[in-house]
Amino acid sequence: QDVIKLGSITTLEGPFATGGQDAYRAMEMALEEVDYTIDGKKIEWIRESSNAQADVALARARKLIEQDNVDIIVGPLSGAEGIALRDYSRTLDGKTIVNGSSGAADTTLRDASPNFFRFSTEGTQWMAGLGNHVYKDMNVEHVALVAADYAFPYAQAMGFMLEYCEAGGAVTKLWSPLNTTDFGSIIANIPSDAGAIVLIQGGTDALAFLTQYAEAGGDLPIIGGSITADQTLLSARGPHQRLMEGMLAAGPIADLNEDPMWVEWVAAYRERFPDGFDSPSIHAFNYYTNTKAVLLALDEVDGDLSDGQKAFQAALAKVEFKNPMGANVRLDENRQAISDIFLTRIVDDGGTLRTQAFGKTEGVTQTMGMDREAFLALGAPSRDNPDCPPAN
Amino acid sequence: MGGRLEIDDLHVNFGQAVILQGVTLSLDRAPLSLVGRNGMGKSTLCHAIMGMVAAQKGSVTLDGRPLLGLGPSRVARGGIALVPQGRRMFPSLSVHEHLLLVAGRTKGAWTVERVYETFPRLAERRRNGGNQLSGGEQQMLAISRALLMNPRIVIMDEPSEGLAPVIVDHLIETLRAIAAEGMGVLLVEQNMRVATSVSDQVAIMVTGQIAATMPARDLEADRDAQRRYLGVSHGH
Amino acid sequence: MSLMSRSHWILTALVLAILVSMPLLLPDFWLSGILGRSLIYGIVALSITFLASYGGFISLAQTMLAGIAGYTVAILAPTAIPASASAVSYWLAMPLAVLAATVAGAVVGLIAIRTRDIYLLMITLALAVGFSLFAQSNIDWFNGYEGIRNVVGPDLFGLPFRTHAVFYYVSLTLAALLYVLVLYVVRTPFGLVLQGIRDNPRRVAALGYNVAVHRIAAFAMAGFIAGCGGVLITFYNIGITPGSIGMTATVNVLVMSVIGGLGHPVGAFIGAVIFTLIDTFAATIYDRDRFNTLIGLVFLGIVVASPDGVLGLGKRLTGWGKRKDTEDGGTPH
Amino acid sequence: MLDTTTRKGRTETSGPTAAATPALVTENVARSFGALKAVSNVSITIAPGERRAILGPNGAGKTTLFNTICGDHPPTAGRILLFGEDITHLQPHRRARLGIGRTYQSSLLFDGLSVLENLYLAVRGAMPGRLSLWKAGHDDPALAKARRLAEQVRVDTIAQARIQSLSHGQRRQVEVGMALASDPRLLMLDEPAAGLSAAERPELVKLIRDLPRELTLILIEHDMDVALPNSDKVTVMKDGEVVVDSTPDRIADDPLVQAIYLGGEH
Amino acid sequence: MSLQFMITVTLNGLTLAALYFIVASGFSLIFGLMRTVNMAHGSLYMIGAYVGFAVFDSLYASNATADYAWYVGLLAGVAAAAVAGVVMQVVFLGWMQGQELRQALVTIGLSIIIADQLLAHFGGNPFQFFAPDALFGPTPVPVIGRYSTFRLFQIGLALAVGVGLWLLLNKTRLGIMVRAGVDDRQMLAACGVNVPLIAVATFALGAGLAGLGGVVGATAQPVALGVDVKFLLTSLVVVIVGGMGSIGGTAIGAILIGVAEQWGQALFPTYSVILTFAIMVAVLAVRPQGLLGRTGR
Ligand SMILES: Nc1ncnc2c1ncn2[C@@H]1O[C@H](COP(=O)(O)OP(=O)(O)OP(=O)(O)O)[C@@H](O)[C@H]1O
Ligand SMILES: Nc1ncnc2c1ncn2[C@@H]1O[C@H](COP(=O)(O)OP(=O)(O)OP(=O)(O)O)[C@@H](O)[C@H]1O
Ligand SMILES: [Mg+2]
Ligand SMILES: [Mg+2]
Repeated sequence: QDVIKLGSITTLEGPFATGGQDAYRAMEMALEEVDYTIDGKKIEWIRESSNAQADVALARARKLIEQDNVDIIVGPLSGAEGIALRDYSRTLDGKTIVNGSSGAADTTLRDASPNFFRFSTEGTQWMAGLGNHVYKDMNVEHVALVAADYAFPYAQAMGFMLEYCEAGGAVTKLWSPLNTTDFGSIIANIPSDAGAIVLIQGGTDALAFLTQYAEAGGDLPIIGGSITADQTLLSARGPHQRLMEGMLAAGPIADLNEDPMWVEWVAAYRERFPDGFDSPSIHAFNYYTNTKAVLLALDEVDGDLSDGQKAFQAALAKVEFKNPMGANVRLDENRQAISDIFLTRIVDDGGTLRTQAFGKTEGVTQTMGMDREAFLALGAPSRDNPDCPPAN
Repeated sequence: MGGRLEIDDLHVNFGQAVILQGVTLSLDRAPLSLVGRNGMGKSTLCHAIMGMVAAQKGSVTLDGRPLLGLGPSRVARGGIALVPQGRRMFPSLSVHEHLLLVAGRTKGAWTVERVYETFPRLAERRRNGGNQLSGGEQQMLAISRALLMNPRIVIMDEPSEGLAPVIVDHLIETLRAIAAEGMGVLLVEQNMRVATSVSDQVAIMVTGQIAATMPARDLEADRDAQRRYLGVSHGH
Repeated sequence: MSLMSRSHWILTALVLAILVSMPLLLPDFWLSGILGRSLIYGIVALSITFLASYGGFISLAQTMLAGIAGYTVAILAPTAIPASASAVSYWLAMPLAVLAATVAGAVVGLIAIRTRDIYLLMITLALAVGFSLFAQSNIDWFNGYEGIRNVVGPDLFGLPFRTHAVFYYVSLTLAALLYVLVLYVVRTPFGLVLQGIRDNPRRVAALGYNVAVHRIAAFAMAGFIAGCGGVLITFYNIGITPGSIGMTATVNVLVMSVIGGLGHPVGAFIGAVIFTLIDTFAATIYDRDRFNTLIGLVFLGIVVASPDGVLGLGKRLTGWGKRKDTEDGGTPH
Repeated sequence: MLDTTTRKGRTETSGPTAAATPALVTENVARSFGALKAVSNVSITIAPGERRAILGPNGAGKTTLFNTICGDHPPTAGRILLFGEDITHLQPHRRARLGIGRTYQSSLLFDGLSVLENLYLAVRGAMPGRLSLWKAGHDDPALAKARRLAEQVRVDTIAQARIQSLSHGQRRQVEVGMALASDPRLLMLDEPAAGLSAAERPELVKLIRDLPRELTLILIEHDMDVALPNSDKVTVMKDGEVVVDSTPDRIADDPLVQAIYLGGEH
Repeated sequence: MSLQFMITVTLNGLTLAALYFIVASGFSLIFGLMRTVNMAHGSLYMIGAYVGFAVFDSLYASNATADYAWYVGLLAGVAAAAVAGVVMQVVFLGWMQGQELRQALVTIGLSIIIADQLLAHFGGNPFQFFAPDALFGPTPVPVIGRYSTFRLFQIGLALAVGVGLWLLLNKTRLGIMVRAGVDDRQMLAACGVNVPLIAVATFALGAGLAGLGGVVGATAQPVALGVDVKFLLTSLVVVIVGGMGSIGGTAIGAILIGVAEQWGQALFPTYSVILTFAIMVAVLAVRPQGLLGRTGR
């Protein structure tokens, strides 16, 4: 075998399409870096697109594995898809699936599959450090949590609240259905004594909330979830921008980061894709990181995928490297990344809004530094878990 | 007013079924009645003239102007109006709106007032919806709708169906009157009394062809012709 | 009033023979990823076709009914993640799932009992979207957005269900049985009454038939068919999520039945095959980023070219079967 | 008493059949559409086996009366008894099963089915086991009966044609066949001759005349040649009310009936 | 629960209803005349929003004080949607009139293509219009203090659209023709009416309303791919609840759905999305023709 077939799945349709496009840009960069070859073996890259639905991602993965005969899949982009592919990976022999950008905790936390790897951090991890910062540094004792009502925000809320509630804060939760565009009533429900808003919404939902909150004359400081402070929102134009300046968030990336690796990577991105984003998105970052890990492990085994990829998967499990943020990445026993998480602030950088790193939590594990048993005993994050409502 | 309607060698098929096979007929000043047994093709002829079904062959002209292929709205604007069989009301429109729809588009003897005078029952029901009328009321409205267009030629497909005897008498008078005013009348009828009272000439249709055209009085008297063309048995 | 003409029987037998021998001819992906997948979605499409062509009901709730069966089997499945307290054996879970879909079908029929035509289409669409949103919001039973995973299906003859040949033959057998069932039922008095309801419900009642009961029975039967498909689809997808029954999934199944042709039950399967092929390979044939445009164009092309799908197109081209009444101008009455 | 003309909706007790349960009784039946009283205060009693013609100008409420009896537009007031049983609140299909058969003034047929299938369904509707999943064999008695009906209403030559492709008159013929199919005890014909050609009318008259004697018939018809020879009694309605009850031979001479309905030439 | 809160939520519901009404009335109108269930109605909304924004953005970018930019964008959006609607009617729908299902499917096909092409041409970034200064910001309102000016403007616009449509449908011959065309197009033609022309005009009007909704909606809420489905569904629900082809019904449906959506979100957010569908199912089960719909023919 002298060709390595690498399949990939992302979302090029519907609301997530821009993220998916950016993910492929980053993958292209990673592959170009090695000139599509590992030890003289050509890498053939076969790209597929799903619509962010589990069934479709699964159908695409089946096609890649069974029809196109790929060796490795990098993907997918969204949470439910990730879980579906994890289950599928379990039914496969001698094939490997490496996450793209999906961030559901359960993909690796519970019922992990031996041939599913994730070198990107996930939703709960991304909030590391934020809870403490809000309570201790900002002195806010009561926040309103405005979040979309599904698994990913649950995980993020958990990441935030584990620290924040522990520190003594109180949280009023306001869940909104996914794809809410009119937040009038949610805004009316924000308690008057809240000191800040924690906004865990992505894409249009976040945009809608911010605009309507601005228009309603709201002025509480806003703490964003990791997808709230994303490039897709920062580069969108509209009245929401006034509120976004100064917004805090946490996550695996920041647009402005002094680490030379990052500076260099962003410059390369801009040069390679003049019509891409102003700064690579979180999806680009995640796809790049995961692809990078695949390439490193391939290199480690000299592109040898024989023997049911045993050597390759072992190499993959052991890979340790720095992602473009300059953060160290390694896997835990469930093949989930342990890496650094950054506190960020949105700043006006010469007319453009950007996130700037101002703090870092190193080596964040999927169990948030807790013992695995103890963490699992907390139960799966949900609407009601965890909980620390205001006293009255 | 009035006009010369010429139908020449008209053929209409529905798929494999041949419905009209060479109808030739002309209508000038005098009203003409068309009779025939059920399913012979009378309604199909009316629809073909109006452009509501496509003809495969032949021609229809009004004062020399070809009508085939124009489509119903241009045929109607060319001066032909149809009282369709089965009445075909607009359920969404009230009685009055049915009349407004067509009123005033062309100048002529028929106005909304005249309709209400002719059919007082419609005036009483002017706010009823098109399908909230009794069968006979619908028939009156269908007739009115056609007349209000002040056409040069009106084609009526069994207008007396469902009308009470008094109203039928009234219809006969009305038809005579409009014929006298100069409107051309092509009358498809099952009711021989109506056919013969309105027109002097009767055309008989048998399986998609005009089998004969004869004076109405002759047909009334000629039992043999009635049996032959219309299948009427006088046994009982 | 015969079930099928002689030539139809021969053709059907021939097609069946070819289908049965497919595992010898086709690579695995084609067997399960294309044909098998077409068959199971075709079964759901069949339930649409059955209601549409014989009852005149365009129901968009069929994907939801398949989903109800799917969720039932998933909730009861012994292997499911998250595991549920009520897990039973697959052999019990499957009939219960189909039963649930049948009952749900009857309930849909009951809710929509007085609606017709385009209203029926929309009330069923609303039910479907409403249910998928509910499944997405409900954590306790449906596990919300992430759905229930790892529903792998039972072992058959000692082989796991996902074995390509096992999956294929089970789907084929079930599809064939349901297909014959539909052909048979529409020729029974029950089927004729349905067609009567399509044309004129008021008269049906005047003849002494209980329109409501017949309608509900028809929806229940369609629910049964969709439920059978739903169980297989859930096994095929190794689980079920709200996306499996969302708007896109619903429209996709409708698209299958329509491009195949609503005039005859076989259209459901023809449409499913065409759809699956396009869905799988569009990205390969056409610019990956714009393959939705391609899918849209193909779909549009078929609907524009032929009102009754590929089936009608084929008939028209080969002159097979009778010509329908002229469409132009509408037939007068 | 029997033969005298009564005015304004007073019911009469019929002599010979007074002892038997009447086939149909309407007690002060009314039906309104909004403010419009399409039928008001109609009380009629029809004896078993009686043939009753209902006449009246257009919009008198005749069809509406039929609709109240068969349940399509249930009455807004009053009671309806069929062979002594109160059917006022029954659903249409239940009334049909009690032996009501009717035709519609504007044909209501199954356009997508053939003439024979239409008749077959009509026959089966009157039989038990309506919701049947057993396919009709060639020896199905219901099918044979449907064939006979097709002959009876003279549509046997087009028995296989779909209703869609029938002419207006042909539909009217099928319409009568549908009503006869269930062997109703009470048959209601709403202008059965409308749309029929001169050739078919005498056939219709004959068909009605040959109906089994025990069958009760109510007939709405504007063609006096069809209506009068086939009726024992005549009820005339106007503006939703019964205005005259009389017999066929006297009706033509009634000045009121002449004025409101028949016109001068009769 | 304070009075202020209740009024705010209700007002939110009404302003949302105003937007729904503008969009759904176009849908209802097209259905009303042509029995066409235009499943691409949401796409027309998007076309209005995207094209309008493209025009607005270029004007705005060149001159940030350009207050007229929004109005020009509005006109451009309406015109683009209307033109797209006319093209749809002339090229595809006109000649398959009367085949309701086929038309619905054609429009599904079109909506797939339109969504993908918009993505290709305008990219997938969400965006939102800036309302002109005259309409932006809060306005003093008794009891609740301040309320968004633009949202109040929406109500006014919806009223104007509603009254205009009502007059058009009920007081003009065009309206009579439109309604007659619903019942029997062939017979309407036989009355001498040029039905295709009326169909095109109605389609332009209905599509233009979708475009108007697109620009107004994109000023009130952000637009991204996927809003086509959202507004299509909302239009469907509104029109079904209110009764097809009835302007009054559409208004009632819009108010019911808009207010229910906001109250649902305020009281039980998790299941609020299902509320609208539940309302619809309940209405249809009891009144199959919708609240103000006519009974079927
Ligand atoms: N659904 C309805 N809504 C409102 N009014 C109606 C409705 N149906 C009938 N009407 C009115 O009720 C009256 C009686 O109608 P009906 O059909 O019973 O008359 P009819 O005696 O059968 O007349 P015809 O001989 O013309 O058939 C008519 O004036 C009609 O306009
Ligand atoms: N759509 C159609 N397809 C096939 N045949 C048709 C169709 N429409 C009508 N026909 C046939 O055409 C013939 C003529 O029909 P048409 O309606 O013109 O008859 P008619 O003379 O008006 O009869 P009637 O007096 O009963 O109204 C009939 O035999 C009918 O069966
Ligand atoms: Mg005729
Ligand atoms: Mg009547």
